[in-house]
Amino acid sequence: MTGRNGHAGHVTEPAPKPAHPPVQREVEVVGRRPVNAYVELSLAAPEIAERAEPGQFLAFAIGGETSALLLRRSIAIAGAGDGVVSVVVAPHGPGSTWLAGLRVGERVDVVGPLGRPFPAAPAGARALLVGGGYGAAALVGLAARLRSQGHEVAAVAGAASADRLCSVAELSALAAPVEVTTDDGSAGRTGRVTVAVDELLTGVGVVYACGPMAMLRAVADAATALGIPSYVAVEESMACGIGVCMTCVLPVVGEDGRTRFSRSCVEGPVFGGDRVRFDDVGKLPHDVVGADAMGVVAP
Amino acid sequence: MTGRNGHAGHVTEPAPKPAHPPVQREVEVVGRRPVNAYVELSLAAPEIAERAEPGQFLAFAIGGETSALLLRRSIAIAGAGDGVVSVVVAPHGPGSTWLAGLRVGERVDVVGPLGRPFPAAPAGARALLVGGGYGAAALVGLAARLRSQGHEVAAVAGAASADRLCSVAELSALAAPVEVTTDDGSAGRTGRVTVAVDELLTGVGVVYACGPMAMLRAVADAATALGIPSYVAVEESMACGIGVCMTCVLPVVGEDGRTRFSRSCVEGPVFGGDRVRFDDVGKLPHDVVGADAMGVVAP
Amino acid sequence: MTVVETGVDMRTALGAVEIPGPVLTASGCSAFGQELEPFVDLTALGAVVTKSVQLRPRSGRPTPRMAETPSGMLNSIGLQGPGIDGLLAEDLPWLAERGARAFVSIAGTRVEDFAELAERLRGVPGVLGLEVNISCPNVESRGEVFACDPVAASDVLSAVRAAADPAQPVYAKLSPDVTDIVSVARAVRDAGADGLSMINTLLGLVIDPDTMRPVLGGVTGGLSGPAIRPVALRCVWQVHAAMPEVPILGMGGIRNGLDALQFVLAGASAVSVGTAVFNDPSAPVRIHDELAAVLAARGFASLSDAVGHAHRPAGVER
Amino acid sequence: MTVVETGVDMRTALGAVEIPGPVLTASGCSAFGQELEPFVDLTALGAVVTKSVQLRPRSGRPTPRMAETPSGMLNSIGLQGPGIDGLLAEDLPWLAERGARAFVSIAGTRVEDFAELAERLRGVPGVLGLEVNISCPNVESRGEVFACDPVAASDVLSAVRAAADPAQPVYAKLSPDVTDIVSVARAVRDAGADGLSMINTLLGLVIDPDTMRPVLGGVTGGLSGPAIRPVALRCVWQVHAAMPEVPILGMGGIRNGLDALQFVLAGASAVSVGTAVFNDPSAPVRIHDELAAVLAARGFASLSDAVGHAHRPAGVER
Ligand SMILES: Cc1cc2nc3c(=O)[nH]c(=O)nc-3n(C[C@H](O)[C@H](O)[C@H](O)COP(=O)(O)OP(=O)(O)OC[C@H]3O[C@@H](n4cnc5c(N)ncnc54)[C@H](O)[C@@H]3O)c2cc1C
Ligand SMILES: Cc1cc2nc3c(=O)[nH]c(=O)nc-3n(C[C@H](O)[C@H](O)[C@H](O)COP(=O)(O)OP(=O)(O)OC[C@H]3O[C@@H](n4cnc5c(N)ncnc54)[C@H](O)[C@@H]3O)c2cc1C
Ligand SMILES: Cc1cc2nc3c(=O)[nH]c(=O)nc-3n(C[C@H](O)[C@H](O)[C@H](O)COP(=O)(O)O)c2cc1C
Ligand SMILES: Cc1cc2nc3c(=O)[nH]c(=O)nc-3n(C[C@H](O)[C@H](O)[C@H](O)COP(=O)(O)O)c2cc1C
Ligand code: FES
Ligand code: FES
Repeated sequence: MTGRNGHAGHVTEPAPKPAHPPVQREVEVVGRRPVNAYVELSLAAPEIAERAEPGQFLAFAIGGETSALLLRRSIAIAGAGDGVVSVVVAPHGPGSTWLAGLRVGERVDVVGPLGRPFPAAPAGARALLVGGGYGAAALVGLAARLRSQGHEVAAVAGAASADRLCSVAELSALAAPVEVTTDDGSAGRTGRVTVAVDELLTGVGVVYACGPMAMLRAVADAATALGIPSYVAVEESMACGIGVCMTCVLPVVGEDGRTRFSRSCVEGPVFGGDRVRFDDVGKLPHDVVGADAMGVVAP
Repeated sequence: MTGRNGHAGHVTEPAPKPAHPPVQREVEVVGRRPVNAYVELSLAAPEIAERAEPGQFLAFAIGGETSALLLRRSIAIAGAGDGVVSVVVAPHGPGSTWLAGLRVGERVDVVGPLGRPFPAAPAGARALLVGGGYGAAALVGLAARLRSQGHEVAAVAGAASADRLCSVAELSALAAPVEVTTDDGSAGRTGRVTVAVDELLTGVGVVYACGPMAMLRAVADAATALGIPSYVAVEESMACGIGVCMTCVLPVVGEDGRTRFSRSCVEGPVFGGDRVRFDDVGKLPHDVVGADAMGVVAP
Repeated sequence: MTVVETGVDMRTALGAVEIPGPVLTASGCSAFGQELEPFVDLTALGAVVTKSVQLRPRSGRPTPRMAETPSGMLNSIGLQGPGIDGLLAEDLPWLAERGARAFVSIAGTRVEDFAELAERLRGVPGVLGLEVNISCPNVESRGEVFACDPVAASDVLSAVRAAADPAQPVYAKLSPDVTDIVSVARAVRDAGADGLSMINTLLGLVIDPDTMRPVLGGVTGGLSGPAIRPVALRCVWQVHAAMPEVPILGMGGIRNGLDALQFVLAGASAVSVGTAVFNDPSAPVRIHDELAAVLAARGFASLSDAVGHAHRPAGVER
Repeated sequence: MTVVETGVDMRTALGAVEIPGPVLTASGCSAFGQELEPFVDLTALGAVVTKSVQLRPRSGRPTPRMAETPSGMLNSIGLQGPGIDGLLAEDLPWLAERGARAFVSIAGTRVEDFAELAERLRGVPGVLGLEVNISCPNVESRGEVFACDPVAASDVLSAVRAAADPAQPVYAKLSPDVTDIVSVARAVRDAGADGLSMINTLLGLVIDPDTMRPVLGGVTGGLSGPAIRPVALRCVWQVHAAMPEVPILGMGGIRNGLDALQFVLAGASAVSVGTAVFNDPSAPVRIHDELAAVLAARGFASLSDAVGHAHRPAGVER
């Protein structure tokens, strides 16, 4: 497998830095819509909307001054335009549940757009977009941009079950074919996204994926095996979202072939799928730059 | 001044224990009404409403599971009937501001009724009720009870300024005269409640007061000087409201003439006005029971 | 009790004495139990840990005695209480009548005070055991807190263990405000403590922005509540790692069943609920039920299977 | 800066070096300053306290590196960083170019490491002074943390003070995880520290209820945020009471101007904002402005008038 260590050739370049720095604003919720198991929020945030690029995310403060939850919650940008940005939130723990409970008219402190966007597709390439769960939402803006640049776009949206699918209608308006998979068969084909991805990869010039780590890895591996560049938007636990805390790192192979613990908030969340050492996430391999100073020696 | 130490005769008995134990319930806000600088909340809480006696209070949990504010906030019961209890909240710090911001349909965890109620008036006695700021709200139920028991009731409602007056209309329907005072003269007579109290005390058989500590002290001293029993509902900082933490104590002279640090949540909030050693609040006088064990010796 | 509902055997022990459930109150946070009666079936608790008692009645400190802090509070009560005579005359009989178990917290400023208290509590009905609150200033050592010195702490514990009823387990309550809690734990264990209560409050301070002076009359106070939970868990973890055979009564910021589970997994065989009671007077029973449910959900047949589980290598699930 | 608006003279000093305002970043919570640029005018800060640097580049620990806790967080980054060469080549020149002052945090596992780092930082443009992070395991003493032992701590500080540029003040950063912080403070002061940074994180632990193992790979981690503020204030209070002449850089849970005020009143002549930056990247400037406003509202003409004010008897308002 390429990407397992720094010596193999890589077919991706690091994702580009965003065109604009982030801003911090207290914004008003102007729309709220349940979407299956999720909640789509629209925020009046013109400065963020005009800066946002597909693949970037927002970081929300949770619960005001008196909240016991100090850390921001990162949520991918699902749409941006006309002064409004939208996000799709899955109520999970206390923070995302609070976010999903915001009502129209309430205000929330948000920092964004953050992170590196998906890079452009190679000229003329057909693109395959793969979204897992609410991860599909982050691909809608990308699909639109790719179409406007003249690319053909296919998409796969997968989830555990029908109620956890997302953005299928939006993607269907921009991409063809759009395949749906669910683990339990409650919608589309039964199985993981890979059942559809494997079929659709032929002829594809670039793959973009957003979703759970296991899915990203499967999609990246499938693409890399065929020599197709892939870009994955990872979801690592983040304390700051802006690059100052170093909690969100992953072992990523750089352009010089050396692996570093890279911050997924500012060096990602979009990484080359063949550059993330998925196997070593949560580990400290000896060949990560600076591992020696941690007392880790080559076996 | 009587009440300064344990040796003088006292004209009050300790307030009676409440008739019913408190309950803990998550209740729905069924009404919300701004009243001058305050917010009146009505709560659907039948078990609390049927147990509540005038002078008791409720303790509200603030901000749900994820709140950084752990301690309940105590708020006097302003009314109880038909399954509904009401309170008047002055937005002050984060907790009371949160409470005052509750909306109809929202739910809040409440414990109550707590504390000892105002004791009955001596047979046939004319009663004077004195409320400072939102403290007047706690006297409305008392006025109604006294009237229903055939007592004549007069009342004074005072505040710093007109917008901090409370329950004047409700009291006016139950008591006569009802005098209003404001420090700045923006409503009623200019000055402290005592300007009216001093005039109205003649012929009064019992005084009840609720409001800031300085007001309670002035009213209690005026009543005691004339040998009139007074009952004051104090407002001490409380961590638990139910009697287990010992944070809310005041030096209070007991029936045996000895001063103890009494918990204002379960031995109060209603105390005999001649039994609270106002001068010694925040101090540790040597004659408090157990002061010797703290190393405090008689001078 | 929910033993039947969840199927989890929630029995545990304090020292050699079996108790039906692992959730206790924390000393000073439920007085002597009476006030909790409207909210909690006291007999269903592992035990009521009573407010630390001294030989003489104490007024406690002047107010203000508390300050709210982020996810916690600071207190400086000064051990207000009835003294041992009052406790024996009123509070313990009240608990015993109801069949509630009392784990009696004792405090003093001299080694002999502690021993005398233990002596007075021998054979008292309903007294399951003693928790020795050594977070008190030692008047014989310029006010240094017993719990901060392994020697002073073990002096207290050996005196108490010698004086106490042999049928009553003696737990030493440790302070987290030390450089090396394991060495204090080891010292009191060697002195005869049957178990360890961990942790007492952390020393803290809050300044009132209006008066611009410390809020508390005593200047500093004890920090408790969820804010300190990670410190408490660390202490339990370190001591259980060093002395897995010593029973631990864990406490510090426990607010729900998952919090209690963390303490059990770290090595506590029982837990005390303190500050959370101020937020939710029914917390001790609620937490018992929640703990039973979360243990069941994780496939534990009994509480004891879960004690110290987090120390076992991952993959070793039982 | 808001000096003009509020009329309060916010100038203060780190050791003998004057800085325009008392609010700094906290080491490890603002990396090397770059990422804050969209949110904060770095030159307006008292200084940027840089992430602790060691001699060699470090990968830091594997993830997970953090856990959120009530009003705080636990971290175990493992001092990921570029090493002193990287710092000198890239980060310090970047700050210097912008006119931002760097207060460089150095760390090591041997006394000589610290000295070598201080040596390398002599005369480097933009380096205002050094903060010595002694909350690291001392490899020569079975991994005991330098800051937990007054002797080890003072060894580091005297080596650093000897090696460092005389124009650069050297602050020792103390750990709260000790029985007696005043004795550590005294030891490092006697060893030549020009000031004290207080506090570093508290050692804590969180267990993941799903994996039932410690969340952090390193098992324990450092607790920070508003949860620890009362402990931090207590440490500042105790040390200022014992050694009022020693300048203190206060930190631990500062989130707004009133929090910063508490530290100043307790004895800090400057403050660092750490975890709050994760919540609000503009926190350092916001807190500067809020502090100026609350000082003005209390009638202080200058920050320095307020330093240690809470120690003066009530009534003595200036
Ligand atoms: C770049 C990025 C984009 C994301 N986009 C979306 C999105 O579009 N919609 C959506 O619903 N969620 C998204 N997430 C995940 C979302 O951030 C987490 O679900 C959320 O932080 C969980 O917080 P909690 O309080 O509900 O849960 P808890 O589990 O209680 O959170 C505890 C702590 O862990 C962190 N954490 C927990 N789960 C995750 C996770 N999956 N990823 C990152 N941090 C986590 C939290 O931020 C918090 O600090 C994204 C995460 C990242 C990093
Ligand atoms: C028996 C009783 C009855 C009360 N009745 C009313 C009422 O009817 N309407 C109303 O608006 N307020 C009432 N109060 C006061 C109310 O409890 C406080 O205003 C409120 O707790 C302040 O909380 P906060 O978070 O807004 O302020 P903060 O000042 O931030 O509170 C910090 C801490 O101090 C305590 N505290 C602060 N001020 C007071 C105070 N005045 N009394 C007691 N504790 C305080 C809080 O409970 C909290 O623990 C009553 C208090 C008591 C004890
Ligand atoms: C108001 C209050 C009073 C306390 N009194 C005592 C006491 O008398 N004896 C004692 O050993 N611990 C006392 N404690 C400490 C608690 O028993 C407990 O160890 C600590 O608060 C941590 O647990 P918690 O976070 O659940 O409260 C007291 C704590 C509080 C908050
Ligand atoms: C993620 C993180 C990383 C930290 N890294 C360092 C560090 O490298 N060196 C250091 O001296 N302190 C470090 N600290 C401690 C802080 O500088 C500060 O002392 C502590 O967090 C308390 O302040 P706070 O509550 O404002 O964060 C770190 C803290 C956090 C949260
Ligand atoms: S989340 Fe803080 S560096 Fe990435
Ligand atoms: S508030 Fe706890 S005893 Fe009164």
